[in-house]
Amino acid sequence: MTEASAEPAPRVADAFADGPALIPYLTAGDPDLEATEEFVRALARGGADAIELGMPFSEPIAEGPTIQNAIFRALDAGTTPERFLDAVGDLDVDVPLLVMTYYNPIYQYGSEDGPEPYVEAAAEAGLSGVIVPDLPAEESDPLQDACEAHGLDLVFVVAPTTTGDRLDRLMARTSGFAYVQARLGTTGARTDLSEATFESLSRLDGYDVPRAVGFGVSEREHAAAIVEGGADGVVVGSALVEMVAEGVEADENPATVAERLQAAVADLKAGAEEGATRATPESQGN
Amino acid sequence: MTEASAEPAPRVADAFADGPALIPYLTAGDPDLEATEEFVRALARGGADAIELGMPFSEPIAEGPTIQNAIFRALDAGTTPERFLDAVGDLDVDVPLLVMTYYNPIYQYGSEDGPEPYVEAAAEAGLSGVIVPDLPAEESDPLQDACEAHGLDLVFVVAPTTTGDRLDRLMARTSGFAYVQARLGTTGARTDLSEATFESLSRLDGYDVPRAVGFGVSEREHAAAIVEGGADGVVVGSALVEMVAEGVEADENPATVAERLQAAVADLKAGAEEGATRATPESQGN
Amino acid sequence: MSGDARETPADDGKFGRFGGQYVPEALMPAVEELTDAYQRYVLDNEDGFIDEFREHLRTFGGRPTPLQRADRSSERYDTEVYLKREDSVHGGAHKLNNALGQVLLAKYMGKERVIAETGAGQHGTATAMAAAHLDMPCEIYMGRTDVNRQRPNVFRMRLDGAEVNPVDVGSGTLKEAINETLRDWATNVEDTHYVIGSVVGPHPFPSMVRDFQAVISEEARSQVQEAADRLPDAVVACAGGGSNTMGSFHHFVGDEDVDLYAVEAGGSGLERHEDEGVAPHSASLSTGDEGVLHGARTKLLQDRHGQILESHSVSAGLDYAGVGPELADLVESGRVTPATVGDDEALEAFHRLSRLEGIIPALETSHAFGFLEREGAELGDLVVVTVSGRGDKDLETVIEETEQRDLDAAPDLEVFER
Amino acid sequence: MSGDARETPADDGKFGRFGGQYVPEALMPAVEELTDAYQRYVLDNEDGFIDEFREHLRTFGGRPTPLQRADRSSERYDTEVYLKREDSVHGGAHKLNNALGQVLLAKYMGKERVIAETGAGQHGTATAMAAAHLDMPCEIYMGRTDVNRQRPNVFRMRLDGAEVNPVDVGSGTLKEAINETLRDWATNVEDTHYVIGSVVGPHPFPSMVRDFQAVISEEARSQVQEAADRLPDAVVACAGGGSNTMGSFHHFVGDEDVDLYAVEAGGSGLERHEDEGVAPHSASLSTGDEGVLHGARTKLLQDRHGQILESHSVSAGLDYAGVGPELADLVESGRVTPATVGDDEALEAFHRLSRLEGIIPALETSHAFGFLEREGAELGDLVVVTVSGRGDKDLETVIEETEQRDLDAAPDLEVFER
Ligand SMILES: Cc1ncc(COP(=O)(O)O)c(C=O)c1O
Ligand SMILES: Cc1ncc(COP(=O)(O)O)c(C=O)c1O
Repeated sequence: MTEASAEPAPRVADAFADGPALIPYLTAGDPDLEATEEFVRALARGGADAIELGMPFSEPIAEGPTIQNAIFRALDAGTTPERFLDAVGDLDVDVPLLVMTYYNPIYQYGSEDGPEPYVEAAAEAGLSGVIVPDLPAEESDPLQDACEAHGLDLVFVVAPTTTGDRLDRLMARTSGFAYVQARLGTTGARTDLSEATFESLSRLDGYDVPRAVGFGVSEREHAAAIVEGGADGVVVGSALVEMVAEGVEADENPATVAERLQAAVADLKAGAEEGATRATPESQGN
Repeated sequence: MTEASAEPAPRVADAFADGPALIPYLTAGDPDLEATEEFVRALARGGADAIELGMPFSEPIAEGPTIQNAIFRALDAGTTPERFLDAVGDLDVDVPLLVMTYYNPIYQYGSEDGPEPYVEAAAEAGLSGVIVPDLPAEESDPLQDACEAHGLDLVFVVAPTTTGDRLDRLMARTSGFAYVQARLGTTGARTDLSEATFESLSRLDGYDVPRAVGFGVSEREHAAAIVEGGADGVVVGSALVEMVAEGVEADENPATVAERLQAAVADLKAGAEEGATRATPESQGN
Repeated sequence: MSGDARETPADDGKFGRFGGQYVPEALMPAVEELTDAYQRYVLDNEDGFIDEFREHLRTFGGRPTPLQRADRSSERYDTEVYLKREDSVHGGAHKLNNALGQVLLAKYMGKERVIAETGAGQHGTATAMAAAHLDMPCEIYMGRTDVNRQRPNVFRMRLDGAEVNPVDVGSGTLKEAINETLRDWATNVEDTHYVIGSVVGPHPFPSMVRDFQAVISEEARSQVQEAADRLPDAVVACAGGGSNTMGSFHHFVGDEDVDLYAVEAGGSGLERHEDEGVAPHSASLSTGDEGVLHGARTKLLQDRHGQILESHSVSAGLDYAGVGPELADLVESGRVTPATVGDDEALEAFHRLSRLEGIIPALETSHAFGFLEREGAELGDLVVVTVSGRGDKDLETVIEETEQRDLDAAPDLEVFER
Repeated sequence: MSGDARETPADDGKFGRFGGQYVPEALMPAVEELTDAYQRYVLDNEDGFIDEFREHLRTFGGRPTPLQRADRSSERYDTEVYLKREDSVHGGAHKLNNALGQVLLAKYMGKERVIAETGAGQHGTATAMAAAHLDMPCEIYMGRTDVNRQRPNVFRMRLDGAEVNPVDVGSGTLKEAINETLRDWATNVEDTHYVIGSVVGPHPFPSMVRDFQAVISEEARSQVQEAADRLPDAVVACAGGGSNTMGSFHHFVGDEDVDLYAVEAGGSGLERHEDEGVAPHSASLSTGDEGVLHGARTKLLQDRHGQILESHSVSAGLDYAGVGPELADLVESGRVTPATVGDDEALEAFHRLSRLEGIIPALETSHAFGFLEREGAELGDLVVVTVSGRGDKDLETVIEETEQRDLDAAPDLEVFER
């Protein structure tokens, strides 16, 4: 399972192969790309089933304050799309990596306009999927074509406001998994779970696509409850980014922060698995 | 000619009886009414033929800065119309005294509206004439009636802009003398004489009323030139008020200031007489 | 088509006992010349003066101004409230109506220069704007105290190319500025027109300024008939010198069923402090007595010796010890009802109108709305209130004054505190 | 009666290559709902929406605004110059046209709350006024830097009852305020309408805001025909996001002989400093390249990685890194000619117009007049320039900026120095 560097990247769906997937998010380049590489390895060691890497964009409209600040740190550290992809290329983890970014940096990449050059480079660097929160299905044909051409998954977000026909269309389009937005609003760790989460999950019951819930998940018990509620995976972002921020604040060694990240992921993963166990007897009991 | 207190006040026209009249102006109550009394006696000693006393009003629209400031000092010292008239009553100079003030304090004086009560009190105090710069002939019937009833002269100002029919009407109305405004604008010492002065004087040639020129006269030579130009008298205000102001500024004894005022008046008077001498041979030479 | 109530005033400019021409002789030929010009150009429309005036009002001034139903106020007071929106005139107040008229008249008269006094700066800016528009050199006199506390308006005048002459005597406010402007006029009367800022001063100013401002009631009267198919029960307007009131009332004076309310500044109380020469209000109609000031016989704030008192109001534009003679007469005859609204009530009304209607009124205007708050439906079923100006000029004053008080209607201003 | 140039934009909100709906999925149902409401109420006048909108524009907003012949400018430039006077709209700028339309639409849609971003505070105050007038709760997002330097506008919003939420991230200016408003919208999309301030953002905003602002050219086109019996040779308007330009141009787009000039802020120079993430100008039409920002594909100021640059202009209202997609397309197709005017020229024009015409323009507007000064009679025999707003809001900025320069047209400001 090591020596992955020259092998083709794993598919995103692999993350959901053995039970519930724990998908951590970190902003790449926060506080610098070297640290990010170290953190990513730690996330993998902690049991992450896939990893989302935020490629920083100056106008992060879908993010709450925690990730906004991480993005500004990453930009200050000189994190460009080229350097980001270089760093991804250096990584040798064996779980699928997804890039989460906004449409403009994808569109601008390379010498010609349009998403194709970026997707090609992303595939070369070993990325398995792309998530673009400001790109709704309606505007996504060019990116989707490029992803298909280069074998990447394009993951769409399903919002609490996504219903009816829209939902059908989105679920038909998303590949890898459906990113289920736990609540309205922006990213950011919350201490409670919203009712909307479970409503969204149940709305998605009939579709044959893995469902990973994100936006606000921060605690082991959240992960458990979400998986128990029917999710196939859990995305955890701000809670982990917050740990990085604390490390930056305290001027800690990246290795120290990496250890904490690893432990946190392990804990969340354990939560997800608990949720799965809780769900199974019940569903068997039905 | 002394012991004037109980005698009837002299008429304003008396001032012009023996050659050119020198008519100084001071603001009453500047810096207080006692000083004013002392100053007035000095003006008389210096050879004044009549004296104008400004009764202070808060809105002195016809005055330049020097007399405005004198008026504000007088008001600050508590100079009311009652106190002003009391002080006039205490004076025992034998030249005619004229009050120069604005219409509102005259109008408000006493228990009923209208100028009558003031004029009555002014006559009792020994004043001989009244000058009201903001009361044109058109609005002056009530005041004129009161003045006639109480034996006071009502002196009108003739401006450089007063011509034609207006001039005829004004010259018919004015009594005592015509106050010839030397130039457009407000009171205030000037170092030159304006052409307008001589034009105004020649406009007034045909009328059988003494003509005293004021507004801006400050030097002996002005007085001479004005009289030479045909005037029957000269009014000097700001130049003398300025001396009072300097005394106030330097915290001088009123007696010291009075001496200077006396000397100044004597000098100006000499100028007026020179002007008369210069004028006579020429007119005789014709 | 009635409403053209009063006849042209008598030639001598007397309104009952009030009015007249109490000016230095040097100015008499000028006021006579002006009276003549007023008759020819303004009353007789000679050389199409009035047509040109109206065209400038329309294209430069932005007239007609709306008559707007104030929905939320109507609800609050349970009566139909209509706003006559003079705040939308160019420059932000009704003042331009008069300034445009007079500067244009000065041109017709062949004058080469206009001068004006200003207190808060509203009339000064209006005159400066009109003078720039009509290419006429312009100087404004303004008390030093006012120059210092009304910086934005001083700047606006300078921008429009006017000279601003600070007046350093006395308390350095409006009264001193008027005195100084009269002195300039007396000095330069031959080529200069004095653009007086309200329905005050010697005849023909009170009549002429009223005629220039009467466009307010001319429009309002036909607009209210169009909107509501009836005349109002009451017209309410704030009064400083009285140009806003006279403008708002003129075409309603003949409509006897329309009540007219002139709201003066009650300041911090209606008393007088004669010893200090101060009245902490500007209620000359309600509390003043007859006297002569700035060219006319009218109602004044004065002490028993006839000295003029320093007046006070939180709104600089109402802060004047006199009032127009025609308004004094209309009050005397009972046709107009005077009322006073104090600083506190005016500030509450400022905040209330801003919040309820999205219209930030001038502090002057706020007095009219303080009166509306007090009387409400007592005023009848349909009330027209003139919004004489917008409040942008007053923001700093309102912040300061609001901080010193505990006002119900004021918003929390804490966002400013960082 | 022509001039109704362009057809209704395609349903997908594309203008050539520009436009679209680049928003988070959570907002897609809202923009779809809004697209539907736009079609029904705005385009089809369902429930008399347009009638009610026009009535509010008239009685609350003070429309129609004048088209004024600028006599002294006409002389100076030896061409007929007409001014479309949006500075006379309630609140002092064209911004209210759009704010009123959107807040009213929010009511028709049953929304319970409106939010808006603001930079200089003009759109924020316009929205706050419209919201107060229509009794709709309102919150405004504004960068902390802007809050601190635009106190009067912050105060005006608070007075009109709006909440003002300072945004502390980034440079604390317009871009951050928009981001934060989008976040609020994504959180509260079900009961909240986002009143966007220009012809930017996802479809239907660019079309809808243009339609609300098109009243400018609708009026101007018939006014110029009435006044001069012909169409203009050129229409000139300043462009930030582009609502003033699109409003001023819309009804002339079909008149092929009428040249249309969109004047952008040239700031202190047209270069880019990618290393610092800064462009010292806001000339996205003239120098930007295609990209996606704030919901639409358009022309942007960005570095080669697609990061948005901090733009700059002495006028806060033009200081934006993007521009409306329809305007980008009209420039692309050659129908609209872009131009840039720098800070210095704009300041000169500010002073010149104030002095020549007695109209103190907004600094944004001054850019259009800087262009007029440069081109003059080259523009043809009859030029319409839109005065998009008044300059009262800019006085402090102008004093500061003028002191730092040696401007020919500026008055001596020495009266301030005591
Ligand atoms: C907005 C406004 N309203 C009212 C006034 C009061 O003046 P007048 O009574 O002459 O209308 C002023 C004076 O500056 C003003 O600016
Ligand atoms: C007066 C004025 N003009 C122009 C603009 C530029 O915006 P837009 O291009 O959307 O009209 C603004 C923006 O605040 C403004 O206030």
